[in-house]
Amino acid sequence: MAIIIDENTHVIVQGISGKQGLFHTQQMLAYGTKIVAGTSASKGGTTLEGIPVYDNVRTACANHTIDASVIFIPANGAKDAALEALEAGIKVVVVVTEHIPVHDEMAVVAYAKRVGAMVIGPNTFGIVSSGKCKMGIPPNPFFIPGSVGVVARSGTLTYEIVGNLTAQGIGQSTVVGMGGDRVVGLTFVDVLKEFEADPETKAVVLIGEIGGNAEEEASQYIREMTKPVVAYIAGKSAPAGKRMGHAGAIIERGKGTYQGKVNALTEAGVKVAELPFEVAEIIKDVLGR
Amino acid sequence: MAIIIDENTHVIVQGISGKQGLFHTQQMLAYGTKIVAGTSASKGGTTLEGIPVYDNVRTACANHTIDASVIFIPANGAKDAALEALEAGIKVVVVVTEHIPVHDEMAVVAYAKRVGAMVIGPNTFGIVSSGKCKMGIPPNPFFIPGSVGVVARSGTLTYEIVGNLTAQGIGQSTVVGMGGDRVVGLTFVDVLKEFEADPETKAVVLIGEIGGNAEEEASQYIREMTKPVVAYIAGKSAPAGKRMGHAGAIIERGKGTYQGKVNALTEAGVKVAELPFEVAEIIKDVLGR
Amino acid sequence: MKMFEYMGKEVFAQFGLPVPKGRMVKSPDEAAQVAAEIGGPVVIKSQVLSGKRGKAGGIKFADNPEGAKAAAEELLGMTIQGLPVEILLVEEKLLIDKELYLSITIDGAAKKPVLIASAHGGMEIEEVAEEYMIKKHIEVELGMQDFIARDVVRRMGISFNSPHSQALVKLMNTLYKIFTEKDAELVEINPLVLSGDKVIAADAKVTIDDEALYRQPDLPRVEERTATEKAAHDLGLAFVELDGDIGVMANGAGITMGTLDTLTYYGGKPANFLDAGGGTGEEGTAKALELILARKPKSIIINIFGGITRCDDVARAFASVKKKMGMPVPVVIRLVGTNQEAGRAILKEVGIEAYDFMQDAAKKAVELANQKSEVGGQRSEGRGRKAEARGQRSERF
Amino acid sequence: MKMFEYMGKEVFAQFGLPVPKGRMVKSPDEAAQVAAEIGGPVVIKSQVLSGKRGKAGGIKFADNPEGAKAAAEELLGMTIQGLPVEILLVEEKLLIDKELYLSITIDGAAKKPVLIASAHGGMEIEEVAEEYMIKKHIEVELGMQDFIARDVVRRMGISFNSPHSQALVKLMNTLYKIFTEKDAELVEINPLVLSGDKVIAADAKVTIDDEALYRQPDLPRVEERTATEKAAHDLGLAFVELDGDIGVMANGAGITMGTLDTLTYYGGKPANFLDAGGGTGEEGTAKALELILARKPKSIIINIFGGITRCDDVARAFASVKKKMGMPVPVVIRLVGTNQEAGRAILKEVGIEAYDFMQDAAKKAVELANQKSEVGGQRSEGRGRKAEARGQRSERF
Repeated sequence: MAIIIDENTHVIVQGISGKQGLFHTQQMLAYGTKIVAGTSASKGGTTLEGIPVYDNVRTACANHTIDASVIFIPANGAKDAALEALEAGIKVVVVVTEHIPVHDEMAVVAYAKRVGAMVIGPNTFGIVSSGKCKMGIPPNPFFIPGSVGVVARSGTLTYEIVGNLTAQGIGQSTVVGMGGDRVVGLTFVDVLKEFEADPETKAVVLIGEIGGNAEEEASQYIREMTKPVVAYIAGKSAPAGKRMGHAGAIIERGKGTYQGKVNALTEAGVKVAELPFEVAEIIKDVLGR
Repeated sequence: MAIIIDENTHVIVQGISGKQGLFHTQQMLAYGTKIVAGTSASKGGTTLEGIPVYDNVRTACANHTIDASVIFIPANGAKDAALEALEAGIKVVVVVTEHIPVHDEMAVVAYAKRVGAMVIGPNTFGIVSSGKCKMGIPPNPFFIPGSVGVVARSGTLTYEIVGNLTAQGIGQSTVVGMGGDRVVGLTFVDVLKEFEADPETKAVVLIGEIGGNAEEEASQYIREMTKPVVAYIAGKSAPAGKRMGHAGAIIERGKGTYQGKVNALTEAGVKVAELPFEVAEIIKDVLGR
Repeated sequence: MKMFEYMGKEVFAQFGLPVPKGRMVKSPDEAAQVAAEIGGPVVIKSQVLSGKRGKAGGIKFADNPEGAKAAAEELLGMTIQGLPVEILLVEEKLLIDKELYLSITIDGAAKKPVLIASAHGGMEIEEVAEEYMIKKHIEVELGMQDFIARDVVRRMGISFNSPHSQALVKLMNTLYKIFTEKDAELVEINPLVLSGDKVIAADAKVTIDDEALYRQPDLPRVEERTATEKAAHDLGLAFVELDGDIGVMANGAGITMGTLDTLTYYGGKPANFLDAGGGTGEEGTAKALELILARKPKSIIINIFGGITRCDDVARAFASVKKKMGMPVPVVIRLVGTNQEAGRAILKEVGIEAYDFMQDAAKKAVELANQKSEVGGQRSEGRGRKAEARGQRSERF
Repeated sequence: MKMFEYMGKEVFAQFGLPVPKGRMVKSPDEAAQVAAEIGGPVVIKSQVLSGKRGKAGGIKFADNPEGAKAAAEELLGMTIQGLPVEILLVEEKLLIDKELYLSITIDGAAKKPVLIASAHGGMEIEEVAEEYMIKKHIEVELGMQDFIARDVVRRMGISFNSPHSQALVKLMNTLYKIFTEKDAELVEINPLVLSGDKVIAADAKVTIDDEALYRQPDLPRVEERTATEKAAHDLGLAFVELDGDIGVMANGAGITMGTLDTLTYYGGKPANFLDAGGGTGEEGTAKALELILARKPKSIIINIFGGITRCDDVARAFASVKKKMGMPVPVVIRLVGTNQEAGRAILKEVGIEAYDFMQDAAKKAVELANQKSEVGGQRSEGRGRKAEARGQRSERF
């Protein structure tokens, strides 16, 4: 078991012929992801890395069973690509692309809701069900199967923490990157619910950051959870009013502060690590290793 | 039993204080319709005909259980009114208003589909579950309870035919006016399916007219029906290319002709009356009276 | 409301959709002037609301201003499908590499817009084989999206790498924007011309939803209806002129059609379709009768099933009109529904006994029309009628 | 991108949203001229990207052109929250019957726009009590609709029968249109003034989504970033200046924040936030180091977890920059992930032993910064640091 994607997920890569798309297709294949098709506006009808390439998603869907799409299309075409996947009936759409206009993001998320589909991202590293399926861009070696679910807003920080877990021999069921933008498809609560329902997941790591109120909302749900949650919140030392890289990572009008988030999580019974490397230590304790 | 609305349907009248709205509220109350609230932009907070009037639908819904809305708002505000009802969660919306722009109609129908609601009309006389509930404008005396379902595109022609049925002692389960416009919420097939599933309905009268291909589509479904269907199609004598009152009643490019519809229906086993008054005669035969 | 080609192109141009250089003229001199401004071969196109003007000789070419003037002289005053040519569009003559077809209209059955495209443009779309037509429904809440347009472009056989591909995607987006923002029922470009690396709308057929004209104040107005039909429309009556001799007035489109059908069934020929709708008062009734009488019918049938319409209102209006104007032909009235008894009493005062059933009233109206035909000797105004001799119109009634 | 008030009002005016008469000026003489054109009492408003200009004295009134000129003289050259006043907006002084608040912004948690309104306008919205604020989310696929606007207007206590009701409904529709068509993150009118029977946007705060500027060519550009932050942005780097003395470069917003947090935990003070993102080559790395060095740090930490970023690329770029430019301060590098071994080999060649763990690297960077501080006597550039004496920057490294 794992959440959202697993060894039976058939994946299409939108934008497979671009530099990023092609490199990460190779990486995903190397990880074991079942990529069955790709799209490319200019390379339809060819084959790349042994994968048939189509002009568009509908044609690919007519020729293959496709469960999920991962999008490597530049920002000005990403909304169109996501809508194309959703309109073709694909129910899991991972949007790796960053710098997408926020109105486009709202449009994609609203349409996904309408058609009952799940959007991961935009501006996400993707999702990895360790040992089964990787959709996105994280480096392969750091993800090993196990019982810790990870959900995060940022990418390299997740690699950092997952790398620590793996270094200590603690594998992951699924690692989900929600995306760093202000409007993204999944919320912490959406993912936490999946982990709570997944028999393989024994504990959850939540990697948050300053800005917004996603962590505060997550805290409400965590009170109902039976599984232990360990958190790290980035940005303790960030000044107010400055956007720290991510569109959403900004403390505005006294909201979205580090301390507010830590308090909410702590009150919900979450153990909050002060530094990234402490997460693996706490998880070890929690799992009784 | 009846379809869509019955004696337990709680109704709101949008535009209750207008001339048409008020008159037909009186008529509907006289028929026995359970009207629990009305809206009026200028008369919110008052009471009309003993019915509490609200500023808007959401406020009314906060104070009453409301199952269905009937709209008497002029064409330039009708889309807004329908969206308001749908957004408030009302699942049956009857739009009596005529002359609504077709793009507005498409928007309303699309939004209804999104929220899983049913739109009857626009440009409809409404719906009557005889003896139980009337939403719309048909004259009260001609609708008596019984076992014939009626579905129609036009109003007075329906009164004509239902009047004939009633005059012969043949009552109706539910009489549905789909509306005369080119884009309306319900199709013949939608309504026929309801009648097929309704134990009280023993036979169905379909009142069509030239233009479009609604009758042809209905024919496809009628082949699967167990209940007998009798039809009358208006416009046998209409010339091509002229719009006969209804926006949809036009024979364009050789499509939507009288003969095409009669052929399709006849092939599906429907008995097609040549004149309106023959419908009641045929129904009598069909019901074995 | 159908718009003339030149008006459609003006709308296209406002939205940045590429159209040929040129403009509308109303005289041969103006045509010469525009041709001079363009400075090369031109095409002179009759502006009529008919799709068949090409076959009817309504389009001419000229190489210079003199030729344009001569062509304009020929075209102005022509009649195409009964429509006089009063306006011309003078445009640069395009170098045509390929003609495509593109339109967006409303599919009532699907309840949404449908885009229709074909690589076989330039001819009437009805003549294009089904297999060469590409139809794509557009979800209202999704609208036109690049991926939809790209797919249509590809299915027209135009490669993504061709210079036209991006231009066509953009054009489809623009056309959809025009379709929605201008409340159009139809936007059609036929032919959509590929000329060098350009894509140009060589024709424009735009039809605006009549019901939405109130919120399109910037669009020009085109009157397609006859004067009579327009007068009726302004009064909220739906009126269509037909070829027969029995005047018809009823309330509701369906029952009006049913009345025509019933008259026809009994051997009558309706002179008109008139749906008086739900709420016609005295003025409307008077006007309706005036419109009907203008068709010079032999008899009139009024068929009212009162729902919103109240029978006494109709009767009162009719009685008043009859008293004021007189009534030169026999009138048969069928009156049932809301306030039926009151209405019948009023009619009785002006000497009319209302019928209960539509078929009986229709039979009577046909009988009266035919009877009168057999009395006098006036030629029938209806085409295809079998009655041989008609009577003078009685003034008694 | 935050827009100046006068720019926001220009956009409002383009969409037909009512704004006061007036225009932007840059000199006292121009101010007098605009006041003369307006011909009555005027208000002169400093154009700065700060919400607190009223309290800071950045708004003045005048009854005539002379007064306007004097006011403009006073205002130009003022500094409000560190921002110099270089532009003024001179406008008619409105007769204010009531001040409302209205804005549309994006609720990231709800993933949709939210309209916020209040009958208590004119003050900072943060100061308005929650109970006086009306919040209404707008469904993207539904958009703004009259029924939504009407309800908000009513909840502001404005009766449907008041002269302002319809105008406010229309204004909300227009504001939503601006919000969506101009890719805004925020459109705010505070105060929205009721003046006689008119409704007028007396202020305009508009923020455009930076990511969407590419498709908003018609909007003016406003640069809010420091020159350094802008240079970084143009290179695809996210750079924020901070107050400490340890230079920071990492790849990814989260890990960069994590690096800052770790430095702080060990008693260090970061001089900057610099997220080099996923794909910075030699030029980007050189520029990043230049930006960091411009902050005059005591030490630098580079923290790379290679995902998309390949460790050898980063190492190569760093080595090349170091060879060309030299490196005036000690640099601590943590390097793991894709192509880690190749990267470390390259670093070794330029005398750097990469760390495995972030916390170890951070500790070292703090140690180096503090160590150096204790050697020399230069004043700390960081605020709130406890170190008393700092060393001259070493040129050795």
